[in-house]
Amino acid sequence: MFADLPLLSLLIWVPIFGGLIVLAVGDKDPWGARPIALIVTVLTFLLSIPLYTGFDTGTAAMQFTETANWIEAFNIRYALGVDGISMPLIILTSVIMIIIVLAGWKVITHRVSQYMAAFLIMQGLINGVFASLDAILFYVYWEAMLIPMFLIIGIWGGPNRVYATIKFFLYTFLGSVFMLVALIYLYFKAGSFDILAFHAVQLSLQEQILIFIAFLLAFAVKVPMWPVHTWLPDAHVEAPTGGSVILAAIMLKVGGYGFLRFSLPITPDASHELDWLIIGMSLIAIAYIGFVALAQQDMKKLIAYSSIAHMGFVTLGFFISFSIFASTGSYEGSALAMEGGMVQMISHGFISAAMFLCVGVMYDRMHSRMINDYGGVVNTMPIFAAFMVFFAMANAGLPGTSGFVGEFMVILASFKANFWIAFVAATTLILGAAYTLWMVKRVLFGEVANDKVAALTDLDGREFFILGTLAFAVLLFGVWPDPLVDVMHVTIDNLLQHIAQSKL
Amino acid sequence: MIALSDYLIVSAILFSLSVAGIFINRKNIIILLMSVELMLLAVNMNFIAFSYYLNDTAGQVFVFFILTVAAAEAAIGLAILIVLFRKRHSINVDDISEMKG
Amino acid sequence: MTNSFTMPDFALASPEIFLLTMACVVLIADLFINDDNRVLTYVLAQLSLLGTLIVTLAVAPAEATYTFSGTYVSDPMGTILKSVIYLVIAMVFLYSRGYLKDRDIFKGEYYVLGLFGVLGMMIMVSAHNFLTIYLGLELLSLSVYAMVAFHKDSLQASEAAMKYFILGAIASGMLLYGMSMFYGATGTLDITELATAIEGKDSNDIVLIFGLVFVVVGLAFKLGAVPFHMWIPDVYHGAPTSVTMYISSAPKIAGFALFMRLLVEGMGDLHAGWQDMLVILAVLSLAVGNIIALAQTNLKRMLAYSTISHVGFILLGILAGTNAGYSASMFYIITYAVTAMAGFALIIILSRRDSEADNLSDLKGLSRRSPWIAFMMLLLMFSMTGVPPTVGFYAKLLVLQAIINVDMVWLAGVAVGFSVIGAFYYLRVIKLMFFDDVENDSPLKVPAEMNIAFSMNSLAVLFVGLFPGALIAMCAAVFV
Amino acid sequence: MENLFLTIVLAPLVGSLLAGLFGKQIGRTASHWVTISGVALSCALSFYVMKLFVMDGMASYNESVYTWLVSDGIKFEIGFLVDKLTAIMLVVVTFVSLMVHIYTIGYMHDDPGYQRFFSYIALFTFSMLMLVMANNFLQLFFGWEAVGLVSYLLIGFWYTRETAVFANLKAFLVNRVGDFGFLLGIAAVLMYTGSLDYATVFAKVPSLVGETMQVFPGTEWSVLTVMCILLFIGAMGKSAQVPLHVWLPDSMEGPTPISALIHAATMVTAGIFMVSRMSPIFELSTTALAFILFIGAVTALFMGFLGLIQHDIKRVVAYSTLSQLGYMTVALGASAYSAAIFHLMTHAFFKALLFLAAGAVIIAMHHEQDMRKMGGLRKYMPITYWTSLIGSLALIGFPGFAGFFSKDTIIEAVHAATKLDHATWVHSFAYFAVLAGVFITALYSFRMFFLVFHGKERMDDHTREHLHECKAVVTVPLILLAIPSVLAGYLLSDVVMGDYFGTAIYVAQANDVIGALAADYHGILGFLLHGVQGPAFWLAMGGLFSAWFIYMKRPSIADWFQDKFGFLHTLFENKYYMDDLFIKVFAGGGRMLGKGLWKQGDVNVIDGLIVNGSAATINWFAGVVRVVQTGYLYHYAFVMILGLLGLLSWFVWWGA
Repeated sequence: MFADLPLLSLLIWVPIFGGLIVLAVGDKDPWGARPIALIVTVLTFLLSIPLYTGFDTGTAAMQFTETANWIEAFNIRYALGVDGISMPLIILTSVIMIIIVLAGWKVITHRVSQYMAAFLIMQGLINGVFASLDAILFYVYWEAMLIPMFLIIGIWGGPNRVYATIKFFLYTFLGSVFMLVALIYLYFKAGSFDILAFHAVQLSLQEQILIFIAFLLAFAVKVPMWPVHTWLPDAHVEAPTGGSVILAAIMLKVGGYGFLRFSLPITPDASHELDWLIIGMSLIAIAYIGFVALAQQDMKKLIAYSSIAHMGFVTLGFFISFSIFASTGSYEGSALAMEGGMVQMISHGFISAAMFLCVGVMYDRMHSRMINDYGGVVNTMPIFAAFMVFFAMANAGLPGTSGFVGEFMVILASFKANFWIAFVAATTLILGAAYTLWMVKRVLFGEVANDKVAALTDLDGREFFILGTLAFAVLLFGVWPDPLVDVMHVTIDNLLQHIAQSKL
Repeated sequence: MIALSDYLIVSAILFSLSVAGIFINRKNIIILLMSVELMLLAVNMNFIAFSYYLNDTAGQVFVFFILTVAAAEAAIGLAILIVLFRKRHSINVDDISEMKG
Repeated sequence: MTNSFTMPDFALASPEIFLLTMACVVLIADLFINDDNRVLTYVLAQLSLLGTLIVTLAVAPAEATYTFSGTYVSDPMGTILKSVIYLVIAMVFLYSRGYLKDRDIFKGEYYVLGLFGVLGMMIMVSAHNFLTIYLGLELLSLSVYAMVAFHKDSLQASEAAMKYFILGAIASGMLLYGMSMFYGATGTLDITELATAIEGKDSNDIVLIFGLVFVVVGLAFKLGAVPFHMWIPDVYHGAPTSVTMYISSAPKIAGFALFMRLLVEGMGDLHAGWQDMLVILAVLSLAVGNIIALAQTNLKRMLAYSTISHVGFILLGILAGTNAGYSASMFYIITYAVTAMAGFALIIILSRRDSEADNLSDLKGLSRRSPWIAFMMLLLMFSMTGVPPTVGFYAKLLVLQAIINVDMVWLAGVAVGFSVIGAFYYLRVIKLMFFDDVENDSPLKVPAEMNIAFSMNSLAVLFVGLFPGALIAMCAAVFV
Repeated sequence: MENLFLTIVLAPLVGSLLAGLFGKQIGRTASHWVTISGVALSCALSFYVMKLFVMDGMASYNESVYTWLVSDGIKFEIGFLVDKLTAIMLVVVTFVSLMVHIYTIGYMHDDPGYQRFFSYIALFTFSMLMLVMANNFLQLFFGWEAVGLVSYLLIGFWYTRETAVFANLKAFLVNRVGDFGFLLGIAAVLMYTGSLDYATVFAKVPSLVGETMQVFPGTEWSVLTVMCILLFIGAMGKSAQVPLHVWLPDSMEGPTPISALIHAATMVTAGIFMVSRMSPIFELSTTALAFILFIGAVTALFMGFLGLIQHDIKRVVAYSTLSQLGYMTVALGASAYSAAIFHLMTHAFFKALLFLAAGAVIIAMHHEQDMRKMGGLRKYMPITYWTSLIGSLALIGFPGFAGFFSKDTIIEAVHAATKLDHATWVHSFAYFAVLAGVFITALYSFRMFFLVFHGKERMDDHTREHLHECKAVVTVPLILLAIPSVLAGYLLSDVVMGDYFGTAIYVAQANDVIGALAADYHGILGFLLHGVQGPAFWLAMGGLFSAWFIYMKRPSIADWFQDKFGFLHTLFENKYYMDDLFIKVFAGGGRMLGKGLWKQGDVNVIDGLIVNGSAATINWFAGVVRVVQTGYLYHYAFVMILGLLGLLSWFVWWGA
């Protein structure tokens, strides 16, 4: 029954039109926008389920494809499809969106309909990014995504929101415009904007390197990789909770996705040639950012930095394969690393979302994000504290939580490449635990620090539901990640075979 | 015999004079208008010289049009000058610099 | 050229003839209309444009057709550009009415001059001879000089008019000087013959290059490319907003037509020469426009500098020297005219009888005063930035595509680099509207017709952004 | 069979979840009942499993339960390997855990976090069982970290105490340092064997002998040595070996039952268990074994010294635990795995007993832990007194008590190891260390014993009035633990000297010290007699006597010592400055580094210089360039002319 529906189109346009409806409903009745937004996200989530159940894990080809002419003059098509890389990300998006709508349910009190609409539209655009098979379509969604995010941070953000949001926009815009140039260049090489056709294009090493760098700028900013990461802490700090959640849980993944969809298959030789750069940047992200996170006084900033460190594993996993080949003479272990990177993306989606929501829960009550303003929260909010400790442990990569799986896979694989790569990557075990748990210690434990903390009330049903759902997901994929990884195998194997073949 | 190039050089000199008149003059807007006319005359000289040299009347026809348009232009220029003078009570070029940056 | 006199095909030029007639009718009719019924002039002017559009479409030939001894051409490009010009000017007239009324300058002259200006643009678009080009150009310029000065009580307006006039006259002189060079070198004023004459010549011919430089300078002035842009900020700033809107939109389209007629059709074989010149102009325009715009506090001035930067992009398309490039520039100029017009329309919407809302700070908190208008403006700003799904993105996309196709990737890199810098000042506008605290949160009262027109205008920017195929195809079909 | 093992593992988990998630609803009594019955069920089944092995001669069980993950052709599975080694651990863990559960009813009676506590300790039991029953490295690591988590939660159980939440963070982080190495070790295992499954790995490792890898460029290291040392670093963290021992004394901030269960009997021995489990790998690297031996010897000796000067009753026991863990590690290093496991077992019983007894004292003293305020408790708390005495005698290795057999075996094994062909100075040092350790152990153990139970009553009157023996829930576990503290030693014949472990533990022919001992072994009585003649016994007696003499008879000696050897005392007082090293240098340095990188790297260079700097530069430039737009007409014209001239000169004179 679902097979006939244009599922991917629905996943893109249902939220967007839902957003427009919410906008139209407006704020006259402040409760009007919320239920509609919730219904739309739930509906979208339901629509995303058949993607998983109907997914054929036996093929690397695109599935649920849709094609229509869009701009015929340049052979630009409205082409959609998913494979094992994009499908899980779409489902992640649908889950997170429900949570975001719920998270903003009571907290957002002004311009509610605009808030909800911005997120719904954003959801459609993000799904578009993951589902596009046409480079221009991809780019349209990719850039359009900036608009709602820009507004979300700018309108509902904290005191320094303007600086943060403009920084966010310019940073990402700077990164992506060069990608556009690369895409156009590829168009002339491939004769169309079909991404899959890009994969097959023959390119000289010099071309590849330039294209690779253009892509790198775009994706590295989004991921974000050191040293183009400084927009993220600012954006997170200023964004409303929902904004932080979508930023950390999904927007960052778009960068990782880009590496898999564009950089690696289109420019395999350049990726090979420059993998030291990516690996270096990833390791710096893991170690350097780990230390930087240690010094943070602002909880959101701390989690933002921890996001950067965790995303370091994603890029490390994606680009370690050449190094593994150089070291062992075979690509064995590469799939482990790449799938590890993917798992890390999904898992980070849940964990970082949960961490930001935890901070949000406290912020809603105390209107402070500074660690120093807290202390002994567990005394007044025991249930909340339990959740937060759980998510903190997941953030520190405790086995049994999803946070462990990706890091584990990547570290195992990177050991094959080089002892010291694994060594630096594994420092996350210490650093991750240090910054996360030190924060937990200062915020949750100890005597009640002040009257405000003493007056805190524990989670309400809505918050409990949100955190509970995420905790369930984190636990599920920690205890049994196989269903998640299973859908990726064929796609990743195919990708690896593809990149193992030189284009020169 | 005056060669074509001589005409061209004269016209080029006229043109340069007009240009110089425009940016060296800082006193009087009327001089600006005159310089503009001079510039058109330089062009006219060119056209006529070429027209004669090429034995083609089109160039001379063009000159008549330029003259006509120049007249209209002068009219408009002066009109603007008057408007400006009424508000500003000055036709000093240095004075019309309220907008900048 | 034949010596025997044949009757020219007047039918092809009937749009111009019609508009000329109508402009005269309006001019005379206006004498008999008292101030209370001035709206009649307005209606007449709009009807003239509508009529001209109908006539234009009715007589439009499927391919280039020449008349008046080859001095006039009617071709699909002309038809499209003219139609857009009518549309844009009709919108400009519509937006301007309230603004003019508020300032007690709701006079017939505005419309009459406006119509004559349109006539000038039409001639520029259809001109196929140095002479007609010059006449069209001057008809437009003279009308516009007068329009700028037309708010007699405004000191800034008269200053702007004077600057515009002098500089414009210099530019015309240079253009003419260049034309005279070409005339001397080729012995013809006709574009087609010029093209054949140049074909045989050495492209390094000193006279040709000499003439070419002057022609390019003249054209660059019209579009406002750096370093011939100095008039733009002051004129945009000083002129009454209704006139700024006029100058910033349709004449650019006509200017683009001039480029096409002169450089592409007439001097296509000198491509190597003018390409390099345009590269310099384009890069300078992108750089200067985007950078100086950052420092502006006046919205009109900011938009003026933004125009300059967009001109850089338009030049990029032209200098590519391919059909794809020309159609890209055409797409760019059309969409830009529509977008820029809407941008100035916002200033008119915000302006009150006693105040010109052209400072950036006047935008503060607009989203509280009128969320809808603010949202429309947001679309415009993102379109100018070039963020999809607005039309500005496709304009940039097509241009970039064109220059990358001719292996000028570095130029594409420069262009996008500067557009990132440019993004900042557009974002600042959005920031003022959406993020800043309100100083004056009285709801904005917008006349219904303004509201509808502005919304249509801005939504078109979005709609064409979502479905750009048709317009792209149309522009592409012109150059085959 | 699978169901049996699943039940063993999951019963405590179910109890934990019930108590943890619904503790409020079901109340205190129900909470302890569900957890205790879960653990009791596990315990009973563990004994049943033991019976299956010992009586019924069951073969070891190695099956997977489910596939955790398949990636890159590598199957990561969750499964159980149950052999005799596992069985012994099962019994120890569940039995001690059950005792501690029961004891907790009394100890935590008044605590508001009662349900939470039961939930935690049941969760711990689950984690520990997962660890010991793992048949692969993944699950081992899961259990490894999970026990760390519970330990973290329990050390910080009294979360309002600043010292407690400091200690739990410290414990977790120091453990993470170990895990860091451990994970790399696992990665090495995967790289060189292509699997994480024990059986596959053990089958593959012999082929790696002689293979080398480059860790530092230009150096060739044996793969197996690197692998073993990395794995052992994990064990150093968990089993608190020098220098990663610093967390254990601080972990005494947790409630006493936890100290007994986690920080004495079970979790800290995970490292010992792990190395024994990995004996097929470790046996292949003599370098790694020597390293282990050295670390163990250092721990055994130097941690004992620190026990001498502690005043906190629990800390004395904690340092003694460290020292005993050193003994076990020494045994591992000497390839006497069975001895290590045997000591692990006996130690679990008597150390749990000592801790619980200490806990009983603490209850009686109203949560006073300073021994200087105790004394003469013997008459108030007879059961605690006698059980403590048993525990202490077992600890110092008094002949006939459990500790005697296990510790003497280790000493003998090390002694035998010094005579091996490849013996080095490390072996001799280890032998010296374990012997000296015996004296020290006896000294601090009985120092504590005398200070607490004998001598003057130094507590205040209020406390004295309320002194009385604890309730049955406290004393019964003491008695139950006292029994194996005496009797467990008599299993020596079977467990160590016999072929109990069979294939579960592999010892290379060249290293087989236990085999040498077993050859000379003539029954338990012979061992006893031999022990009494050995130096170890006399050293222990000497220690006992010295304790009596110094702390009971002539307390001035201690003061004299403190005066004369002030530097030593200061050194001990500051725990060899190891804490300072960790807290000031590593933690403080890390924070400084973080702050530096953040302020200098992120804020100043990247953000300040590059990002905002370029924005500011462009803005500044914009401000400068706009000045060109002077407003003067002639300037405008001039710029146009310049442009014209520029183009002209470029294209006409210089040629295009």
